[in-house]
Amino acid sequence: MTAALNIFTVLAVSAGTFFFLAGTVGLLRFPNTLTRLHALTKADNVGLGLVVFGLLPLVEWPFGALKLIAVWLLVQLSGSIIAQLIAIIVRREES
Amino acid sequence: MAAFIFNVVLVALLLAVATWVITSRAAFSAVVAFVAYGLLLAIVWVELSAIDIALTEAAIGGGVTGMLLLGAASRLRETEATAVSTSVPLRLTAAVLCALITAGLAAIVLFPPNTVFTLAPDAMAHLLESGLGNPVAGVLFVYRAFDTLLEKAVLVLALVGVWSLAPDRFWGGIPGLQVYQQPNSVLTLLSQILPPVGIVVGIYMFWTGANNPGGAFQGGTVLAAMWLLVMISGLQRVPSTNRRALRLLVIVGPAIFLAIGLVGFALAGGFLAYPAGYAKPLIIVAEAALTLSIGVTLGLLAAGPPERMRQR
Amino acid sequence: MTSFLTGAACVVLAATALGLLRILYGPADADRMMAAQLLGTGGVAVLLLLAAATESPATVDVALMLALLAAFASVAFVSSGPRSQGKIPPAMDPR
Amino acid sequence: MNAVTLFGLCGPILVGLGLFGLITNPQPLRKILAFNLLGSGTFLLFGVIARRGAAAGLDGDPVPQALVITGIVVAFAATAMAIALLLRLFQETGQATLDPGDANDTSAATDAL
Repeated sequence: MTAALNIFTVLAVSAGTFFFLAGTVGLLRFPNTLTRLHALTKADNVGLGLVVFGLLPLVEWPFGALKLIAVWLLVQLSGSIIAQLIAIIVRREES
Repeated sequence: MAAFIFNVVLVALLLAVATWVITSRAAFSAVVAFVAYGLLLAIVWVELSAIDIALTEAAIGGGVTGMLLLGAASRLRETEATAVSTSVPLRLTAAVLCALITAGLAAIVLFPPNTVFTLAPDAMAHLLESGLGNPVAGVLFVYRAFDTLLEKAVLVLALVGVWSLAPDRFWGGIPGLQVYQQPNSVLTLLSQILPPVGIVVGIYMFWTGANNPGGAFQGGTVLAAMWLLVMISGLQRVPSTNRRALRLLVIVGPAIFLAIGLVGFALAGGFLAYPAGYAKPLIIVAEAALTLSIGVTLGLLAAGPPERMRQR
Repeated sequence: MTSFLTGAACVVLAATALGLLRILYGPADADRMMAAQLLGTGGVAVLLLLAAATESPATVDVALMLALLAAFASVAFVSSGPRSQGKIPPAMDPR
Repeated sequence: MNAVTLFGLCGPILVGLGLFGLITNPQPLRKILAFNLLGSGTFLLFGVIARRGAAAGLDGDPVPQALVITGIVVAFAATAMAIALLLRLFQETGQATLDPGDANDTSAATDAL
């Protein structure tokens, strides 16, 4: 059981790390500001989400786990709203 | 081994970002780098097992200072071009001087005195009497309570200083906080959802601070940030600085702390001494009031001096 | 497991920090801000991984703090008026 | 070399960098940034000293740690004050420079930092 959970953690955290890498590559390589914003949101949502998901078996149940999920939801909320606000600014400056 | 590689990467990044803060041409770029620097520094404090400081740095360096500096950078943008850069000889002299100071300090780190000074056992002895579980909170409110009282006084004085920079005709007016110009935007949504969560986290920080890392300052900073968010999004108007309730909120924390300190003369034989058995409840009361005051004071410090009067 | 988590923290930190090159290159201020935003999310992930690696639950509180306040600088950025490409006359505002 | 020494060497470098920026950078806003960098380098040195003083079952000496928290608060208050001064200088003179040759109001300029 523990071994299975450990494999789950390793897989999920590795996948999350991959999305962070992908987000950075996108932020550095994509041609314009709006596409770069798109890359950023992937790291925000999926990357952190997978890392949190992978860490869930390691923390104390239920409060430790709830705290982790709360952290993820907070980043989700503010990340998506900030992305919209930045997009509004980029659109305005392009027009 | 993995931990050491992590630390090397962390330090390399910290120094790279710090160099960019100093050498960047554009002020905006330097300020964004400074925000990133604050985030990295919070991780450094975690690695030095100083979680209390990491919390403070995350709240201040990553959040409120960044906001203050970004606002200033965008207001001062047009003045950047006129700045005259310093001459090469002066730069070289300064570089040599700074390298010498760095070398001197590094020597102290590399060749420390053989006797290790520590006040930890002393602080722990006082901690047991107070009933607190967090040693840093114990130092702040028992062992060096006078320092903490003075620090709160400094915050109030800084606020008075910032307010007094207003032109005479705006004394007691509305701080010049930059408000987001488009009402009913998605920012409104953020400032409707985030503050309730933030207030819970702020109270949690203050409450857990008695036994775990956290405390009045960290909690107060979260409250300040949430208040600023509500004001920036236009959900709540920026209050006039001559409002009596506002000024009362600024001083209630330091005043209660001072009162508890004075009561110590009568009941415990010294300033800021707590009567036996009552230390923890008294500290909690003082911290609760301080959390509120710190929140309001930091919010007002970030909002800046008054720049207009309330329209009637 | 500890080494794996610390290693993952190392990779996430290095990846998101590479994104900081956007602070150097810009070109728009929005790009610079996005790099800081990515480091904020990456920092949250790093702290959660470190908390799990060192089994210190208090470190999760630092991540919670960052999650709550990392968006704050970006909010200040979008609300602090016109930016690098010069002032936008009100008539050009899309709304 | 262990991690504590590594961070201990980081502190002095930050102090040096901050001091260099404080002396050579002409823009007051950048001087405020440099001053904060200098301060955080000092705090880091304190943190390393605290870590070395680990005793009584703690990971670090809580006294320097508490001093650093106080320091961060005071540094923030000073930064807020300095920025308010700088913005007021800009309002009064239309410039943000500490160079007496450039500003009309030299007394305000020299007081700004």
